[in-house]
Amino acid sequence: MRALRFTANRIASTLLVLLVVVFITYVVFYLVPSDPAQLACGRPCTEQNLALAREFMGLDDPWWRQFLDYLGGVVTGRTFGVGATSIHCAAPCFGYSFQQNTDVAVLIAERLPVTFSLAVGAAVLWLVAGVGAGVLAALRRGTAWDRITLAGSVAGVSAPVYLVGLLGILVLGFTLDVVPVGGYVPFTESPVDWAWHLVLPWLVLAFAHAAVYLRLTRAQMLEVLGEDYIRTARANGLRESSVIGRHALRNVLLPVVTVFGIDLGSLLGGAVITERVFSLPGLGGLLIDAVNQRDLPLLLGCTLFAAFLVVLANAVVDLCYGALDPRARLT
Amino acid sequence: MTPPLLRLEGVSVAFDAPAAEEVDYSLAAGEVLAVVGESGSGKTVTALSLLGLLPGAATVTGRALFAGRDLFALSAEELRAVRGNGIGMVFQEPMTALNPVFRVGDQLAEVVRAHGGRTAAQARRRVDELLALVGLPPGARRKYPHELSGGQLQRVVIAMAVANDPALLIADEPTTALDVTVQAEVLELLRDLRGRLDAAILLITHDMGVVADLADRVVVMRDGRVVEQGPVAEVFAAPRHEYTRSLLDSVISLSGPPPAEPPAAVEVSPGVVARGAHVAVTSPSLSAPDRPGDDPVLALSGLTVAYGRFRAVDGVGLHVGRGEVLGLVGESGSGKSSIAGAVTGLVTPAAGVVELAGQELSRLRGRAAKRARGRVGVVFQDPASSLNPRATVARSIASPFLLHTPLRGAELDRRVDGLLDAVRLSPSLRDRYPHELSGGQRQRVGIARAIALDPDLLIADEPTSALDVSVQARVLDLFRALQAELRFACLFISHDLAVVERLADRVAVLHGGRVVETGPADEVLTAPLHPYTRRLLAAAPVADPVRQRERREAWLALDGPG
Amino acid sequence: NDPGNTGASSAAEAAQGGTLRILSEGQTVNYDPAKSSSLPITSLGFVHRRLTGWVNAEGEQAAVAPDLGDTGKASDGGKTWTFTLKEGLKFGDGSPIRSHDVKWGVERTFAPAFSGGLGYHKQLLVGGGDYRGPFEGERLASIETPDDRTIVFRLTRPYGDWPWITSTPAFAPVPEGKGAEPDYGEHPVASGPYQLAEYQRGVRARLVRNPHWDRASDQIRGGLPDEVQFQLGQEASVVSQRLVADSGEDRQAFGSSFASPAQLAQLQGNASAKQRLVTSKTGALAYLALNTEKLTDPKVRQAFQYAVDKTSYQIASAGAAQLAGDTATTLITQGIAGREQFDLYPAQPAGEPEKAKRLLAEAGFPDGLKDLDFVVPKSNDYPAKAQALQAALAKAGIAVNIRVLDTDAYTAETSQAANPTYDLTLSSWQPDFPSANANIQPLFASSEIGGGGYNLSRYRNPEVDALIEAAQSEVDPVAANRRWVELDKKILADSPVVPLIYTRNSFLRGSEVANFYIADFPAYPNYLQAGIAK
Amino acid sequence: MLRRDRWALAGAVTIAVLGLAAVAADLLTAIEGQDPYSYRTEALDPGTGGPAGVLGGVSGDHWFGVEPLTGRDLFAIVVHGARTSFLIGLAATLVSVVFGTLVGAAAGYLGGWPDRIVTWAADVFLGFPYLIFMIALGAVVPSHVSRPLLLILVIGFFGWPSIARIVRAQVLTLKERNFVAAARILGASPWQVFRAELLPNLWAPIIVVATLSVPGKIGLEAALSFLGVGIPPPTPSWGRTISTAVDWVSTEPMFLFFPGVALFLATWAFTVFGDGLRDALDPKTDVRR
Ligand SMILES: Nc1ncnc2c1ncn2[C@@H]1O[C@H](COP(=O)(O)OP(=O)(O)OP(=O)(O)O)[C@@H](O)[C@H]1O
Ligand SMILES: Nc1ncnc2c1ncn2[C@@H]1O[C@H](COP(=O)(O)OP(=O)(O)OP(=O)(O)O)[C@@H](O)[C@H]1O
Ligand SMILES: [Mg+2]
Ligand SMILES: [Mg+2]
Repeated sequence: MRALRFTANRIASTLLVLLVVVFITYVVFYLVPSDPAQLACGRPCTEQNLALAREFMGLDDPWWRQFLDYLGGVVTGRTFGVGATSIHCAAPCFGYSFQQNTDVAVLIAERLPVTFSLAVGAAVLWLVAGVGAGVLAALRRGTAWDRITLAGSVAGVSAPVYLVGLLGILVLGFTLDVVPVGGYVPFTESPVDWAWHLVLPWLVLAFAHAAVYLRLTRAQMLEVLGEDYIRTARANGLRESSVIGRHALRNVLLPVVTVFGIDLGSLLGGAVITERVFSLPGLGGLLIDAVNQRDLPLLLGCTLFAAFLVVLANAVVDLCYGALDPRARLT
Repeated sequence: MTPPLLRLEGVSVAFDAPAAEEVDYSLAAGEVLAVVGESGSGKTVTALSLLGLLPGAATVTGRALFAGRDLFALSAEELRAVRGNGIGMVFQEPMTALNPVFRVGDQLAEVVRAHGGRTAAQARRRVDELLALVGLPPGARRKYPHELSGGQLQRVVIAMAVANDPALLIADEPTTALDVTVQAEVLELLRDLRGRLDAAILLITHDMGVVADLADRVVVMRDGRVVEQGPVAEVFAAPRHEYTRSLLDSVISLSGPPPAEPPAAVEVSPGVVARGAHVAVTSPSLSAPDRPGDDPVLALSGLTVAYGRFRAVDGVGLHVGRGEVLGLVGESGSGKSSIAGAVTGLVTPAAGVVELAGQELSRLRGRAAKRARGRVGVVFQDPASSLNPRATVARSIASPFLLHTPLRGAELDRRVDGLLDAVRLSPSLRDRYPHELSGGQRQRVGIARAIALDPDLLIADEPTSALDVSVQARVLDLFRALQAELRFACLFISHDLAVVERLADRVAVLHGGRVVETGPADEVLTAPLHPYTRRLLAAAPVADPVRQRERREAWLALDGPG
Repeated sequence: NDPGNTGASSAAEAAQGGTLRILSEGQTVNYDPAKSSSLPITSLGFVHRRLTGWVNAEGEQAAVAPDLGDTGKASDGGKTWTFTLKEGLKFGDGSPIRSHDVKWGVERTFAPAFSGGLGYHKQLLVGGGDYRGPFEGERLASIETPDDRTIVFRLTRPYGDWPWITSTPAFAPVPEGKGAEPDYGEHPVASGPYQLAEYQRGVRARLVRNPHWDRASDQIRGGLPDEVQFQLGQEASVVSQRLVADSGEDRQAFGSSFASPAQLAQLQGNASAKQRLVTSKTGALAYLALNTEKLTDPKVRQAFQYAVDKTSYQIASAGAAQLAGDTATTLITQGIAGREQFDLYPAQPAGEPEKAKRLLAEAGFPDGLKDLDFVVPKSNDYPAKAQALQAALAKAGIAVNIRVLDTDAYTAETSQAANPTYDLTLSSWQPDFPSANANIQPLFASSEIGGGGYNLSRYRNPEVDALIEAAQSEVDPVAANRRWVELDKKILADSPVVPLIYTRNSFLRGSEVANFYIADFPAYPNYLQAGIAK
Repeated sequence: MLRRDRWALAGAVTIAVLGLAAVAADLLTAIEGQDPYSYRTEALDPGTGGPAGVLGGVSGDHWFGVEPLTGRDLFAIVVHGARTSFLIGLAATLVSVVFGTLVGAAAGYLGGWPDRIVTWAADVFLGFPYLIFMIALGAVVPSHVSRPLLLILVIGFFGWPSIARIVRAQVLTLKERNFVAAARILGASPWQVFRAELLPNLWAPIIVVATLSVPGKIGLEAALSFLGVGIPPPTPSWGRTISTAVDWVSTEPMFLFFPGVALFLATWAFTVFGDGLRDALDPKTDVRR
């Protein structure tokens, strides 16, 4: 019963979050002084043609009407235009991109595997590297290792991804010629090529993120090492490997998981710059295109999806948190 | 005589400054040695040094011979073999001593398997044995630490410490965090284990009652040095060192003998019995009725405090008359602080009326409410947390004036100095921060703040339980003197019956959110009507080995261990 | 002036066969002719033929060339144009290409669902103003198809450049009755040498041979490679690195975007890559537009002609004058038939700030101009170029604030807003077809102010409008050209814009790409003739 | 205490040096005899538009060499860029700290629905692709609103959730402490409690978090300038210069080196300084030292 109500509450608040995010996006981009119909009007563009394009794209309605139409489309689907050339977008219709002549949902679905491969692979890397190095740094607090990893992590934080990415391509891709410099091979086509093409993007993305995890892990480890239960474990003669690897690490992971959820959620929404640099056809690129072309339906769809991923990741994190920490379990 | 099991020879521990110096004591197999002394005297660091558990910054010198081997000379691996195997250790705070994310049974099993190659199944059997040994049901194995009570957790920690049948058990204040009744149970368990396992126990405590209860010999420490040691009976009867004497003097113990059979009382209404002003309930679902006299400062009627569905306080009626001290006693979780919260406005009661000098608090709004608030002073249990660490003493004491009066500047300073003087603090402390004060000084600051506006009612929620025995005695004396001088009404909350006995005019005993017994202090504490009160009284140890033995037997007779 | 390397550097001969790879920054390629504004010599040309095409070869003047049809015959004083289609033309599915199909393709561009391409024809065809496409059953009467090979267009007014208009994508054939679906561009019916075999947005588009294309009937397309592959969504600097490295498949590739100044600088140090750089002789007119509604005094505007520093502008655009392109003094760009070179405001290329100051003082601004709003789009290094002008104008006492806008916001502000606030903006113009008409009319006709038009200086001169109309109606090319040159001088005398340079474009190709050249017009490589070397 | 931590000290010194350079940028460039705006095409290689001479044109006239294509002095650009970076980094941090602290403290202290709204709003903000939002905002806000101010407000505003979370957690534990209860019992209003009791105890964590968030903000300004929505040219900005320099890295590495090192140093300095501050202010870590 309580679990049910909890779930219902959670879903309601999630929907609300999504609604607000979409609404804000909509309003902001509606205010942007530009006219998507202009792009669809061609050159030279006459008033008449412009009016036709507007009408066809549903842009001649008042702004709130357009927003409601969009939301309505999610539930019931939409049809643009009439007759033979009308375009139907079946429910749930997350918008139709006139610039790309495709359902937004289809566009997102096409891009998702790429972003997913990129984000998850990099996440695994940075989790392992960041947490591992953080634990070591905490255990060797104040030593050269600690200082070096710290400086390295600062480099990770301060070096912009585009810089690291392009330098990586230059050094590893061209000068040393050890890895391919971009492009995406679907996993289903060839798992080896898939991984091989993603190695460099993974490394670059992981480098940027590992730093945060390193620092977080280090701080949390220091905190946990001061806890009474660590002293208890030692006093009872447990092996140091078990004290650190089991008792301490499990507690260290708690805040790491929280941050991880948020990071992964937002990464799945598109690692904009990394995707650009490595020519990976992922969601980030789609989003940037949507912005640049003022493709409002695509933008709304992407934002909605990205926000959904973040919220979803948060929910997953809460579940994991429960698994890791019995105190956080519900009921 | 056999050689001692453990022998410390000139053990010194130093951080930046020395923490323990030239400590010598020894312990034979099967013996219980108590180490007592004021806070910070080096009891804990000495014990931690034995197992190499001090932080890296500490330097340890001297020798500690355990079964003939110098513990300080062992390699890391050898030391690990001794930890939890030759020597078991029980820490003070059971709540934090266990890893919150693993099941209790798994943590026990891990310790079992850390020494000697038991299989998983054997370890599991051993865990069941251990749980039975410390009096926990086998189902406890599957619980997480947060699902157990403090007493149960301390049992788990003890089970862990004895898991591999150590020859020596070090218990560092194993009961300080616990209730009197639970404390009595844990002490009984330790005594029992010593009998059954023939383990020696090194018991660190500052509670003389506990020493009297359990120990064979006692070591008294002060400022990092051992000042006196000897058999308990001898030391208690004829302390040689002046410090030992003052320590024993400042112990507050219940005056009366262990409670006898309940005296006769008449039933005045269904479920309620009385003997004059002394009233108790006999039905578990009732709260003792309250008969407020004329013009009480505080009157509660039908007070109910609920947290969600759980009723922490259930239909309680209480009053405090002018100049009167009402002692509110009861074990942890019985609802004492919740009542205080309802009076001070920190929690909103679910039902009932709180009247302060005839005015119903919940009806007051704005200025009137603020004025009424100003007439209540509060002293908290923990002096460290009740003062803003970033505010000076003067600022803390001045805050009531700043909030309720237009006083500022020199006039304000004068008033603050007056209050410092009233609580016998030197005005030179004005500009110190809380961390620069001792516990006793801090609590005095808290009291000064509470009486600043000359309150009608003072609420003291366990004002001395965080303090050292000697400090506690001094604060209580001050409290009594102030009360005599200022004649404020006082709701005095404590779980320590001896303290309440010294201060209170009347006592109300709280159990499970209900008042089970109330009446004049001397009557309730010497001739309790309710069985719960009697159990409470019996569980409280006194600092006298002979009397404590009597009390213990009476307690055991009352409800038996576990 | 030495125009740097040109197509002559394609040393090896192009041969039949192989795969040609095109590295593109764009996420999509568009093969729907109705929505395309593609030049007749680039990507759309692989798949679709048009009614007419361009002569596009090195050393030859751009001219209208026959493609599906001949180059047209005018009658009725230039108001009626008749074209005859070649014999035996077939679509990729084997069906014949008839005049109806061309008509259907043109009509299709009027449907609201398929707008977005070049639409010069829409206002010129009789009844085009409110025609809404053939899908609702209505046909456009001003296009007649008396038989399968003849097509007649009736225009609202005489228009001498109509054969150029018929070379725009709208005049590609679409089989009658087809193309109602929005994604027609993903499975178009081919008339050119290739058909679309695979298309993944953001990844690639693969073109394979169209078996029904007849090489003999097509003088515009080489059709050499067996396969053409577009690699989409490529990051510009990575593309340039790959092409510089020139390894593996990249040897058969070329980049579809201009090489940036940084890339050009890198190429100067790399002999092999430098050889593979193809630079146009000339190109789009880069100009500083002066908002004539805000800078109303022609004398003030003329001061700008002397204040700008065309040298630093050249450096900012390509690192060196030679790669950036010649300094410009006329509106009609190099390579357009009938163009005449003149200079109304002779000055040092680096500018003559003193002269500018003098003109300003004469106009009543002895202390120069303050706080002018200089708006530029974010793309194409415009902010950097604007800074070069800013620094030069400052020397002449003209203080400007640069405002960088996102490309779309920029378009909204400069070409859509009713009352824009900018004083200056930077732009460049490459005509859509090689006629002075396409140079001048879009930029200076008052009908092109706002509403999406490109008259960024908001130049409004009834006299000029009338002259433009007259020049457009002239059917005789020589007479028309004379009129355009006259207009060029007349407009510049009013100084609504400051011509800066005729921008050269540079492209990098892999070592095995052959016959990769840029003709005099337009400043783009001819995709259709390129092939893989043996 | 900080004095014992040599790394933190090094961080502090670096911040001071960079800060000083930023403040005295005009003076320094005057000594050098340059400014960050003037074009010096004579310092360029006429063939390529790159700097003439070795090491990106480093010389007595141009200490860090010059910018390709323009010949503007790189030293002047870097020190004036420091001004931009520090101004935006610090001011935006101030905005997020003020807002985050108020909101976080209110949520933690008041509990109930204010708390729920704040945590919820933080979720919204974290779920928001805010880079996109910033791009849009750059286009929406009228051009007469100063861009640096806009950047400060936007970057600062989007930084509040993380600060608010930390403050909220801190307030939740402080709230349980009796001195807060004591003030409430005395009848102090929430604002009074916040000002007199909570705020003094929040300074330490706030300062630490603020110090640690400055580099992120500097980096964000750089990223926004990279995307072209940052500080408008010609005002120098590290981010814009670095993003331009990336294209030039194979021919003119020094063009990337100087602003890159400056950005790295600033980030590094704030980070180690913040870490040191945390260690110094945290009694626990201090004892263990
Ligand atoms: N980690 C440490 N670093 C520095 N000093 C310490 C440390 N641990 C303890 N001390 C100091 O060593 C002295 C002895 O401390 P210890 O904990 O042994 O006292 P104690 O007798 O156990 O007191 P209590 O009854 O309060 O537990 C104290 O002055 C304490 O401040
Ligand atoms: N905020 C709260 N939410 C939920 N339950 C609470 C809360 N505060 C107290 N309780 C529960 O109410 C009961 C009474 O608590 P209260 O603090 O009044 O006890 P107490 O008698 O003061 O105990 P102690 O001696 O440990 O201070 C306990 O069971 C406690 O767990
Ligand atoms: Mg101790
Ligand atoms: Mg309590």
